Amino acid sequence: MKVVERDLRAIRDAGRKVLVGYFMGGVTPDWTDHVEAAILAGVDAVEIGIPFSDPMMDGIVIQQAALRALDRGTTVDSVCADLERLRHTVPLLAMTYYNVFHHYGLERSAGLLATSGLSGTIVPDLPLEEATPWRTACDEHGLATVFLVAPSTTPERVRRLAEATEGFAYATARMAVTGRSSGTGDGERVVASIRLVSSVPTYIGIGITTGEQAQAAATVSDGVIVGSALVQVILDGGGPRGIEDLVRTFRTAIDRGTESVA
Amino acid sequence: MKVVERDLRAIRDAGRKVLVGYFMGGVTPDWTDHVEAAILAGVDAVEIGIPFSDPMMDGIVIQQAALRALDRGTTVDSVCADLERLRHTVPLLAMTYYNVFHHYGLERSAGLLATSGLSGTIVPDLPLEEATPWRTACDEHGLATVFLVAPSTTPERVRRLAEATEGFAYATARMAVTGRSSGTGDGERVVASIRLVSSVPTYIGIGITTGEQAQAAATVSDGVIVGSALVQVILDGGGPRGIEDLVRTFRTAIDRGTESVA
Amino acid sequence: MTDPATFMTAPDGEGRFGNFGGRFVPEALMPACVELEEAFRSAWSDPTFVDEYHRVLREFAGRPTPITPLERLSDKLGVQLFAKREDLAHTGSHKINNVIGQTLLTRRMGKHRVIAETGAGQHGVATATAAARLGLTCTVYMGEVDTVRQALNVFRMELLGATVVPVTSGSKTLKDAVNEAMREWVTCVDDTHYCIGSVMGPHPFPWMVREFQSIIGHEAAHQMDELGVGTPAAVVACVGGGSNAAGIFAGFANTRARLIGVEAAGGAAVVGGSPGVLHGMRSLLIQDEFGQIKEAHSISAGLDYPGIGPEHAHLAEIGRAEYFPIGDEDVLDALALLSETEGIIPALESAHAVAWIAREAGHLLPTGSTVLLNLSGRGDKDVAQVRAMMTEQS
Amino acid sequence: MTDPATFMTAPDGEGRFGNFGGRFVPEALMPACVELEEAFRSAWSDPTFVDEYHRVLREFAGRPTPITPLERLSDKLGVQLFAKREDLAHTGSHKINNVIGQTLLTRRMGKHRVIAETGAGQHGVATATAAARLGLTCTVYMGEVDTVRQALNVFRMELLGATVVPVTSGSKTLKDAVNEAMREWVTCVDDTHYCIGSVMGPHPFPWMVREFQSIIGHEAAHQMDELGVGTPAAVVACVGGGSNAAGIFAGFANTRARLIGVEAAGGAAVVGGSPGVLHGMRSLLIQDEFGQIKEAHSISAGLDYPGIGPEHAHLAEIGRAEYFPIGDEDVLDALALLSETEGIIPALESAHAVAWIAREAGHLLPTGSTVLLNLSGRGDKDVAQVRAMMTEQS
Ligand SMILES: Cc1ncc(COP(=O)(O)O)c(C=O)c1O
Ligand SMILES: Cc1ncc(COP(=O)(O)O)c(C=O)c1O
Repeated sequence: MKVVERDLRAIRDAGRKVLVGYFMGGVTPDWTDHVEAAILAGVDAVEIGIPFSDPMMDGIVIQQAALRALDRGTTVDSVCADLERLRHTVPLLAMTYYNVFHHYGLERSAGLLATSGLSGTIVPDLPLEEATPWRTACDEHGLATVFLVAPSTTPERVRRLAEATEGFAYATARMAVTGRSSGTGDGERVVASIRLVSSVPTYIGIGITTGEQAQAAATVSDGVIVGSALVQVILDGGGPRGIEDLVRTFRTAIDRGTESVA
Repeated sequence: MKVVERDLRAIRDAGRKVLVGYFMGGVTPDWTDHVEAAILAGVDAVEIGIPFSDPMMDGIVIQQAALRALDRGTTVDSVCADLERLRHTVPLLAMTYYNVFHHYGLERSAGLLATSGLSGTIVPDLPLEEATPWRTACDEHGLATVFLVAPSTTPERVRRLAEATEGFAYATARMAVTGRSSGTGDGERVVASIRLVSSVPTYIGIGITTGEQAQAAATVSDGVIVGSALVQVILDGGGPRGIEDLVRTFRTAIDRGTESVA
Repeated sequence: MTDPATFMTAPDGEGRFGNFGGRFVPEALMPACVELEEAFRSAWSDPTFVDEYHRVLREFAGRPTPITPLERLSDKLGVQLFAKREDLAHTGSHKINNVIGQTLLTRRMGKHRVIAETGAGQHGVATATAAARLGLTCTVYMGEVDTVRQALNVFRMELLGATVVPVTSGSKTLKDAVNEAMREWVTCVDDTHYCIGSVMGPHPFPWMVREFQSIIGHEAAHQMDELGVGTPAAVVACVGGGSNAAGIFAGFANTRARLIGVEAAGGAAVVGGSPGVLHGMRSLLIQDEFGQIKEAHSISAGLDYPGIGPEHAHLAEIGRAEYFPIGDEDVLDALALLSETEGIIPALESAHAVAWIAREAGHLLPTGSTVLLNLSGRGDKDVAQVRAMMTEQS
Repeated sequence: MTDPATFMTAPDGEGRFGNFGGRFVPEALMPACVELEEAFRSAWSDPTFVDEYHRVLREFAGRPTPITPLERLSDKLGVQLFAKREDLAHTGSHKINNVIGQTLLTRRMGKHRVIAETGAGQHGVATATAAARLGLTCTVYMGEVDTVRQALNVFRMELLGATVVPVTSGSKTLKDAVNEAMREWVTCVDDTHYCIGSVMGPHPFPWMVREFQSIIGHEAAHQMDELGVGTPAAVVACVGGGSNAAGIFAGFANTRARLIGVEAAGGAAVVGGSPGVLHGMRSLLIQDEFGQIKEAHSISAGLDYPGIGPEHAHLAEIGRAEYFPIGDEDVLDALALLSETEGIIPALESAHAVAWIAREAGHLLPTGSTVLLNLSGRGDKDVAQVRAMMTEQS
């Protein structure tokens, strides 16, 4: 079990729901300030997006952020370099599409990510069946590889994915790309299917845009992942302050949910 | 032998070359004045065009005249009515396309033409093989039917055409529609081919636009037919005076030719 | 009606189909018409020629074209509908059948140049195509108005190496292009063949073009048998000059099939015309009370002809074929109907036949009866026009 | 080179052709890809399905398409040139073969809707066509830039009953249309099949599309035998995603014929690309030094794709097929050449293959050798563009 998963399990064991925030690396010159603000406001882990030209799993918000970051000349190297100035206390996971690592070199990518303080990766177009080379590289550098489980995933695949995923299992709430529709959708069902076969922490993502949704999702899972809602604030020029406010809303909502259950 | 042919043969017998002028009926309100001017200036016979929408054998000049005449509402009836006011001493021949008579009725057309003082017809899209009904109608009313002989006509057809034609044989100087090119072209050869088999008066037409050409053509035939050159004067607004001048040029030219030969 | 075995045979010695046809051309063209008739008779009875004609149709033009059972439209209309797919022939319509025959004949006659008239450009493109294949020089006469409306087809012909001459006389449209081509033919008849685009003009054209198009009907009759359907109750084709109709009728003339020609209402020579003489033939024409030829007006340029082939006039007169007009307004609907139910966008011309079938299914076409539609061409050439008209409507 | 009998077989269990292929899709789509693979395997070994596929190709799409000996061009170039005439297939290109297969499969899977991506609109029109024939709902994703450039094709699809969705993300062209179609597929994968337009995408698409297109090669091999020519020395096809090339190569992979793929110079994934992962597959892609996908740029929209099907990447790697780029400047000349010597206006895509043959006749193609050109589509769709470019040039 990799470090990140031990940490995340520990949070669950402490009875606290996990809030994961997504940020696009390089989208603004001061993008790491947003990440810091989010950490300050209470996220438990951060996904760091590395922009890709063809983000097949992302809706319009993250697409725009990627485009903006690319226009600014953002690369794996630049994101990792920026991370040097980020003071962080929570796990960071790189999120991008496989071609970015494939092109940079798997071994080289994993090494760079690890030395830059990242502890895992999420690659939405890299399904289990194709993941072996990347997992091997990640293993070598202690990086966790997170897998997604979808509402359409068959029980037999849920078992294999739950077994393979490291850090947590990413339960996608709906059959949609990021930032498309909102609500907790099939999240509960997906989480249940994972819990049936594994004890890995399981967070609901895709479509969580309001505190209420986050609260509802957290109630039936170990945590929630918020992406487009945060990125939208940045695209709208909200700044670290805007991020702080929004993260606090989510934090409060899921904590309240826990209390009410407890 | 119909009257018109007897008259035309008589001219030849008198050693004089025939000048035939073409005029489009109805092209201007005073179109018969042009015809009178031409007669005054020395034409021996006149072709009276009855306008048709699709003049397949005519070039741009006569097409334009036809269009103008049609726009003025010209019909078989109106042309014949106009002819009532024409004082004339020379044979008049109607020239048009077959559909005009076909539609008006063959019998009815021939009757009207005859009572309007015409003595023959030239229908360029009515070849010998198709002409029997029209010739029958014409015969009934004493109208001559003139046939054309082309440079492409085979000797065997020349024989049949020369036999069938009445009034004169129309020897086309070139493989072209009216008003296209100028010069005497193959006229001499066509005339020779007709003379080989018949004594019918033979005139060269199609492409005679200058006095010199007329003179050359008349030298090798019994006369010339001038069409587009005259019609052009009218389209240009030349008036009866312009026609008189031009006809005189042709007249002089072909008479001079005769003298020089004589 | 006479014995069915006697329909659509060769015309008589004067090139007449009953009271229609003949050869009303200037004397200058008579020898060429006679020569052409002889050349065609000789070629058409020469297995070498006929084999090559069939080989080129097969290897170059994509024949046989299939018959498509129109299953969804059949369900919708309550008749059993089949389409003969001339839209799949090279250049997009049946026009190619004729020009392949005529260009091969041109070469056989030792001529090295063809001229042609065209309206919207379909026949012009087909002629330029067949000429390019044989290396013949090609000049196409096209009304000036049409060269502007159909600038892309002008360019297509030019790409194919043809020269396009805008015709500025008369109404500057198809019938004037025919006049002009005839006028030009007079000047170059020695080395040039006039490749007429439909079953019209002086003898032997109406007969020859029908023969070259009858491949449609012969194939179709055979294919309907192969499909196990046999002779359809009705064979329906649009009629401009009438070549695609004549082509498919030829395969069914001596059967019990009803033969239906669909004319554009604005150019309906059978329903709205009267006998007359134009472009070398006696036929039915739209003309005014003085015998002046009227311009045809139709949504589809290919049906914008004020006459009809003489054999059709004859088939109408003796009652062997029936002709009906369809108005522009029904044509767009029919085009959309076939497109969305069958995945075939028909030419506006062919859409006339579709429109008639859609209207008469359950009426003149009894429910359950089998109907063979001649889909004479594809609609790609018309899409811009249809789009403009539909946008206007809505 | 390994034993010739082993080329172009099915991919391995992971959907790989050597080092290329695979299935790089979001987890949400994995079950659909697996289901599709199973459905395809089952259908493709079911004679009822295969028979219907062949029947529809024959009765609806106009197959077999002929092989045309290009006699005049052969004389000019000094090679013996034959063209497989996919331009004569319904909708004007080989694209119809694939969509007929996929729509029949859609129905067999009990789905009633298809989505598709399209660049210039050829695959979109083909999909809309096949969907209309079966009464399937159809949505086509098309880059916004392309919807403007190809407004007529948008209208064509709409006529066929399809909905066209302009894609405003990324470069707003073909590759973004693929992304968007994938994104949409995620949301409706239950009742909707994604009808991919070339031998690309995640397994089983590259294999399935190749199988549906291999009719081209199988027909061609048979026809070349029938013509008495036998196996040509070279088989030449243009390559965008690579479906027409894969289709014709499939008939000759296990012969001595050289297999030549011609790419647009501005989108040459084999010559100018490197291995990468995009649109569900590992293949050769044009990308920058950071693995960002570049936009392809070609005169022909159908070759404007920054990748190539994985099987081609494999064939290139093992040397069984060779790939060459052709620049835009040579394409117009080739289009004009084929038009005026043979009476066939090729699609700009296909003109790339013509251009390569014209350039290499007497060089890479020895004088006198037999060459089979896959004429993947007709040029009608391109005439307006070609006209504008030629006018500009002169
Ligand atoms: C597709 C199509 N159908 C029909 C016609 C009408 O000609 P015809 O009546 O000679 O078949 C044309 C003429 O251009 C055409 O293009
Ligand atoms: C005529 C034609 N040829 C070729 C192509 C390229 O596709 P592929 O490489 O899949 O055959 C296209 C794509 O639109 C096309 O329309």
